[in-house]
Amino acid sequence: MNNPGLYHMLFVSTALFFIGVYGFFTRRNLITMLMSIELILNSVCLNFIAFNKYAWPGKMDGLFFTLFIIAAAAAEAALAIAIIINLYRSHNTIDVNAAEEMKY
Amino acid sequence: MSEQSYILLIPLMPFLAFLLLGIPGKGAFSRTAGYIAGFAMLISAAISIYTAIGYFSDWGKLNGVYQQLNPVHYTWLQFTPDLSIDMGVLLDPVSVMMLVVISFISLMVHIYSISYMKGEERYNIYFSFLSLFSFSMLALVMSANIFQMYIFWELVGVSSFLLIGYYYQKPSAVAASKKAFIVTRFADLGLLIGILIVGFQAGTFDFRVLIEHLGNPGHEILTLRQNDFSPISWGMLLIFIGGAGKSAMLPLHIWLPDAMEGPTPVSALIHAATMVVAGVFLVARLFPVYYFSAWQVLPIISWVGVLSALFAAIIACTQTDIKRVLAYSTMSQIGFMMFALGVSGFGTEGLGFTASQFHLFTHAFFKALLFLCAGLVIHHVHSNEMRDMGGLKKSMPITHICFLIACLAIAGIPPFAGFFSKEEILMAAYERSKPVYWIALFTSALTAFYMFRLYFRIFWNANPHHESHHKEGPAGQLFTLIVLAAGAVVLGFIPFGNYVSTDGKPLSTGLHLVFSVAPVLLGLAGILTAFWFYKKQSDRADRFASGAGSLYQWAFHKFYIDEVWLFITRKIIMKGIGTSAAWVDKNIVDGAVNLSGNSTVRFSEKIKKIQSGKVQLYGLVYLVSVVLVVLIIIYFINRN
Amino acid sequence: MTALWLLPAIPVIISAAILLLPERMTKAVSLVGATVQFLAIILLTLCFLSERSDGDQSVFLFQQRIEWFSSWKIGLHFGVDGISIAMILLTAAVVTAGILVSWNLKQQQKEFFILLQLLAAGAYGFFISLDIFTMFCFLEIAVIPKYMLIGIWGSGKKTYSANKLALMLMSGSALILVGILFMYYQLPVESRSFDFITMAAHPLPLNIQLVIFPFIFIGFGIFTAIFPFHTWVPDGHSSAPTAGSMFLAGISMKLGGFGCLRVATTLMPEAAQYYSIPIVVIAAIAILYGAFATMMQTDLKYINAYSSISHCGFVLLGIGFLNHSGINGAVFQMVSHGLMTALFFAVIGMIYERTHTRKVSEMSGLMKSVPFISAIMFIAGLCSLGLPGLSGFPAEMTVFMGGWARSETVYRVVTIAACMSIVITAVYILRAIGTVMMGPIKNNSFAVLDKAAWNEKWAALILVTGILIMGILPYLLYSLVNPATGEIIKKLSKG
Amino acid sequence: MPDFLLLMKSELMITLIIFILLIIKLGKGLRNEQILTLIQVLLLVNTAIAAIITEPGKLFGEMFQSNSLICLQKTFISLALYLVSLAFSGWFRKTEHLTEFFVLMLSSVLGMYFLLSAGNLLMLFLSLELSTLPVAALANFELEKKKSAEAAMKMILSSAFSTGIMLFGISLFYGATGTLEFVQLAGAVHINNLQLMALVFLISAFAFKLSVVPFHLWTADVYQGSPTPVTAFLSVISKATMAFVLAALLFKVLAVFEPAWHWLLVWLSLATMLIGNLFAIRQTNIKRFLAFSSIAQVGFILAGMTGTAVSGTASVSFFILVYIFSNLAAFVVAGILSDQFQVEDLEGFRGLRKKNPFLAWMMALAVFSLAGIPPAAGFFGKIFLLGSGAYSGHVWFILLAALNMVVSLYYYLKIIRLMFMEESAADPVIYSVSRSEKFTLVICASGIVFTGVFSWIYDYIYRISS
Repeated sequence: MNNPGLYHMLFVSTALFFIGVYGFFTRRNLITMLMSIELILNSVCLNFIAFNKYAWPGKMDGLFFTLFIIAAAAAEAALAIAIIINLYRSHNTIDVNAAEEMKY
Repeated sequence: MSEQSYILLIPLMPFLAFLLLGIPGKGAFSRTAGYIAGFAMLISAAISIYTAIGYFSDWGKLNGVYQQLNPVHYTWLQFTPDLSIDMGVLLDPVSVMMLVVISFISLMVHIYSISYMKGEERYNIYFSFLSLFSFSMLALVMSANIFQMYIFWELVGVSSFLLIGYYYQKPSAVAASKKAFIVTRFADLGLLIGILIVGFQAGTFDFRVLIEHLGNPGHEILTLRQNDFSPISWGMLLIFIGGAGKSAMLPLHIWLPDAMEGPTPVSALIHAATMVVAGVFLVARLFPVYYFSAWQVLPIISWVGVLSALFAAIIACTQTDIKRVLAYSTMSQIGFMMFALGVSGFGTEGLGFTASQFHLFTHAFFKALLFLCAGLVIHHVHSNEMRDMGGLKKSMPITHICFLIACLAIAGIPPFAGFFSKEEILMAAYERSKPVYWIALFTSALTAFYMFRLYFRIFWNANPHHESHHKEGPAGQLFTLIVLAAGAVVLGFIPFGNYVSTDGKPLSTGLHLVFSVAPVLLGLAGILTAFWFYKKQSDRADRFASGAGSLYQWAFHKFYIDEVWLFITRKIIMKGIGTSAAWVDKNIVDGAVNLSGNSTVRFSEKIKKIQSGKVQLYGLVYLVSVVLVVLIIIYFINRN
Repeated sequence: MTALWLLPAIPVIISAAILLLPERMTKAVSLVGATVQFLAIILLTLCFLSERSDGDQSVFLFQQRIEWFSSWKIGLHFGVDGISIAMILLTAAVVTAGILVSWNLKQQQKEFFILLQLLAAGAYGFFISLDIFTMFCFLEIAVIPKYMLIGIWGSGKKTYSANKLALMLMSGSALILVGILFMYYQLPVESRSFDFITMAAHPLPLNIQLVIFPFIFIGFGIFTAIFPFHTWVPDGHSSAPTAGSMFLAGISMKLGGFGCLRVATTLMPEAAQYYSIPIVVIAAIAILYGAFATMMQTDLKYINAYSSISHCGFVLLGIGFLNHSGINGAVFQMVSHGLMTALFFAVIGMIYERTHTRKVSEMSGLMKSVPFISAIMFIAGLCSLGLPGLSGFPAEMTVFMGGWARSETVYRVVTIAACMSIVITAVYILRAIGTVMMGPIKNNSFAVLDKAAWNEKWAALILVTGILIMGILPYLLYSLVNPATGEIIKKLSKG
Repeated sequence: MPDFLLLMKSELMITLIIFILLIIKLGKGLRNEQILTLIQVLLLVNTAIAAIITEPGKLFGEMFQSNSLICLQKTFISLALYLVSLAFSGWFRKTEHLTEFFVLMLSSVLGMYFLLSAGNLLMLFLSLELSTLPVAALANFELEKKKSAEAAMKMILSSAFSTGIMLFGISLFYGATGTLEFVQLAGAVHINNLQLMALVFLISAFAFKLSVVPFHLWTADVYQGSPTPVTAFLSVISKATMAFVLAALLFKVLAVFEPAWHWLLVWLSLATMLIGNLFAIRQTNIKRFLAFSSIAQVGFILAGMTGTAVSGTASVSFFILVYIFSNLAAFVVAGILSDQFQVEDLEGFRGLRKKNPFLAWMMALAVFSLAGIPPAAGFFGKIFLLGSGAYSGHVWFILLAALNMVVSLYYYLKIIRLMFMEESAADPVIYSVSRSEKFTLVICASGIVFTGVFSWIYDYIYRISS
């Protein structure tokens, strides 16, 4: 039990996933929500790497996937930030509750 | 098609007249309409008399028995392989006799109307309707198929409706016409169902086959006479109800007095001579079936008939509208015919049958005569009410004489026509059912009384108005009166039994002078009472009436039967069922439909909160539903 | 003579012509078109009769199948038997009359007449289709024009009525859709098809029939106002424009009856036998209930609409009896009621144009001011109360016969109950006609009304002729319809 | 000609257009009109290219695949794109960042093309991102509008979230099977709890993009907030793509899980129809209205997918084609109204028949097609979907679906009523319709009428999807 195995990894990643989800649901600040989404993505990355290392050491798919996730996450973050900034311009706040004009 | 197919012309002529006069619409033929229709009627009357002569003397007889001939016949509407409505002509003594009566009386009425209805705006319409009626009535009596008869039965009803409502701007006339149609329609419901039952029991609608199957003891369909009501009995009873409706028997008579709203000639033709006896004709036509397969119905028929006769006679004594008096007397006389059938036997005991047909025959003449005279009187004094009349025997002598003849005839005073027929009826009743006989006897006395009450109050004592300078009506009308009066005098001497009988064999109907003493005396008694009451203005009648008290009141209000019917229709059917049906439809059935729509909308309003507008809640719903779906799927997959 | 596809095509062509030509020609075009159609159909009838007399005993004549959706085995399969001939004759008459009646329509003529034509196209296609999917398609084509006609040119609470009508009819067709889809999948894989002939060749197992039959029967039943799904009828009829009501009552209620007969009963005979008693009971309820409800109505159109419920009850009743004269009677009643009620609505429309009221209580003595129209109304009324010599009588009698021919007590009782309606009918018809036409003229503005115009006269004439022909010479229609009925009976007795 | 040119023709074409636009942007010589015309021409060409030469093939190992069905679906999308570029020319002329707009839209379309051709989960993920992110930017295109910003925010956050979930599912699949390639995956997967979970996670992302209840909540808000062209793009093009991809995934890759996702689809489709209808009933904003109505339509798409692979794919693809025409027509009319009078409210339709018969009847046609009334093609589309769904023999399911058609008719008729049967209080203003809008409407109308009646279209789709 000295060196971590697949299950430790999966445990960590799952924990990370749910922390992200929790953050997404509870935070009122859009930036923070965005960060929690990043957490979710990171947990997924962790999953891929773990699977790749322990379950399928022969193949590299998991690693590549992780790289792509990171890239996509970056793009997503950039876009989201831009949108949030624009939202701030119009609403003068980045509180998510400020932006629920459209409903029902 | 046989060589007798010219008979088709009899109904055809009036039908053509109907089309010719009716189709152009109001105002056409404003002068000639009467002559056209009259001419058509003349032809068919001539043909029917010719037919009668031919039938009774020549080709109708086969070794001494009158045959049921079926010269014309084709299928009109097939129902099942053996059941169909056929259009055909059935000739037997009854129908031939009816043909003569109808066409002749109708001719008379046409002639009478030519001058009587002159100046009417819808002159041609009147005559087209009259022709329509004559057509359907003639076709009715010629029908070879019970369903064909039903068809013309309905047509007769509608033309009577049209004619009663001829003065369509008079609310009372409209009401009367509607009443007449609906009441008879109600009775026809019975007729229809009866036809269905009997038709399916006998496996045919054709009269000849029907009588062949159900009208002779030998046939296998007839089980031995069981004492309970067989389906056939029920069917025949329902058919009788249909007949009772048309013939204004108790309690379906309520339409007849109101029907007098129509023009007087119409009353004479339809509601005295022809249509109202259709019921009698129907029963007579099916008499063998009644006698052999539905013998339980015959007592019912006789009792309904005799009670109607008595009832109508009592009412007639109290009415003051002369046409209503005549209407009730008609009802009473038809009652005579009905119970005569009811008490009749078959074959050599078939006196009642013959008598009733004989009475039908004679009654047609003198009753028409009475109405036509009444028409003249009414034109003379411009009122239907007795109190406006009196002392007319000077100003209109011919009418007076004719009316007197008719009254004597209907009162059964020898040697007038009515005497003979009524005599036979009473005899038949006497032979087979004593209670009926006594009631009938009393009724005939009443008849004499109220008829002469009418006579004296119209023609005798003082004229309430100053002496009017009116002379007699136009020649045409007087001519018809005289012709009919002649008929009322002589027709009684026809040896009717030789021609019309239950089984086509001649029936000897001797006249027993001994027997006829009682009725004649009673008749004279009635006349004398009327004379004593009414020969000149006096309060005797009123004192007597007040003496009679509540009975008089009841009779005067026609025993409140109208009110009962009114209650049933208005209160129970209309208000009760109709309103509730409409309410249910509006509120429950329709309400359910609307509710389904509204509740959907309201529900959608309820659930709008789901769309909260908070992106975090969206995420939450997303995740929760994903998890739920996962769990559910895993559960179900692992379960099986 | 395999040009049946022209029947639904002609109206489409007409509407295209209306669309392209200037507005002033609209009426002329549609009238000419309808007349041509009418003549074509009479010709078709003659060909049909001659074919039959030449001894062509095949069930459907002039068959023609155009492959449509081959992957679903859907084809434009047309063919006619006696019943469809009767139906399209009725349709042609009503369409022509309807166009004539709406002659002096002012607003949005183009759309109005195009919608009329589309409705006609739907009806024609429906009656001649031998492919259930195509049938269904035509059935639905006929729905929306009604909605538009009522909603745009209607009167009263028109949008409510229009909505109700469209939604209820669509629910009906939803049921039908479910039914036909499952019928399709019940066929063996290699012969899966919506084709009527194919389906008839592969009868469904009984348990399946028992499931599917109610869907299809009720679905079509809604179109012909089966109790208690009839409430679209009064509102729809009464707020529709005259021609709309005529089409609605004269044609589209017949679609339902025809469908019940052609699809439900013919393809699922055992189920029909199984459900026969419920059907006749419901029908009898509809007959009496509709009649009683009619007695309480005060608006002429409502009177006629409710009486339509009662009369269409006879159609279902006849079908429910499942014997020769029962089904004959149903078909007769469809034709008769189509003509009669169309005539009635036409007359009501004419009266309304003159008096601007439909309340019975506000009218009286119209016979004096508009004799022709009153006479026509009289004929319509008498026909509706089943007077011999007019079309109503043979139809109702045949239905009664069918009922009485079933020896079971239930059927007898039901038949007697149905017979009662003839009295009630007499009551309400006479009340309506008596009040409207007879009696003194209360409202002086009705003393002088302008007489019937040529188009009204012709419209009335066409329908009255139909009524009289059927009333006086019923055996013509009988000989047309009876063989087709025989085929249905054969199926029923086999099942 | 190397076959990679042939197989990737559409993708390359789009990329080319994007570059052309960028270059145009550099040399800012042209007016909006000219650019727009150019774009329209290019897109027309693109549609043509997508339609021709449709032989199957694979590239980059299994990464990229193409066949006639995929080409057909790409053709539909290109056609829709072309129509969008035509339809909203009024709006396009006014906006000042036309090129950016189209660059974004086209890159999203590029993503969709790759999504359709994806043969590998990695490819799937990337193309999904590529197709989603630009749309979020587009949603925000009207910078000055608050609603636009809110819509964009909601879209980017929730779609990122859904991406996260999907990726988690993919990672589980990878962990379970060790492969990302569809072909191998299809062989390797089998039913167990882990993979079922992965399945649901993966599907949920597409359900989200397809706005299937209960993953639909973002739809209405985003539709309402975004500019009309973007809404049209979202509800027509992106929805079409997602439907195609979901069908492909389920029938090709995840066929093993059929017992699992069959029932899932049944229930989801019922829920989707019902909720979509119920919400659509009480909407007053035309865009929200169309959003919910399109959700209801998705319910029917899912119903179609419950059938066999062939009939499912065929009926879905056919319905999508019809849906493109009908929904686009509706959006065009809505766009004209909101464009000229800033009315985004259903009341804008009041008395439209008087104001502009052409528009009214076009809208009526579209609405009837959406409601599934013959002879509009929507009827055939819906019937075939239900017919495909009826294969599995749940009578109650098809019955409920059919009844939902009636419910949907209720609110579609509401529009008809407003347009034809009610008078507008205001004096009738005549709406002017530009030539290109007319042209689009006519194309849509003919599409609506003829796609159904000309049966060979469906038959062709059916043939190539088997």
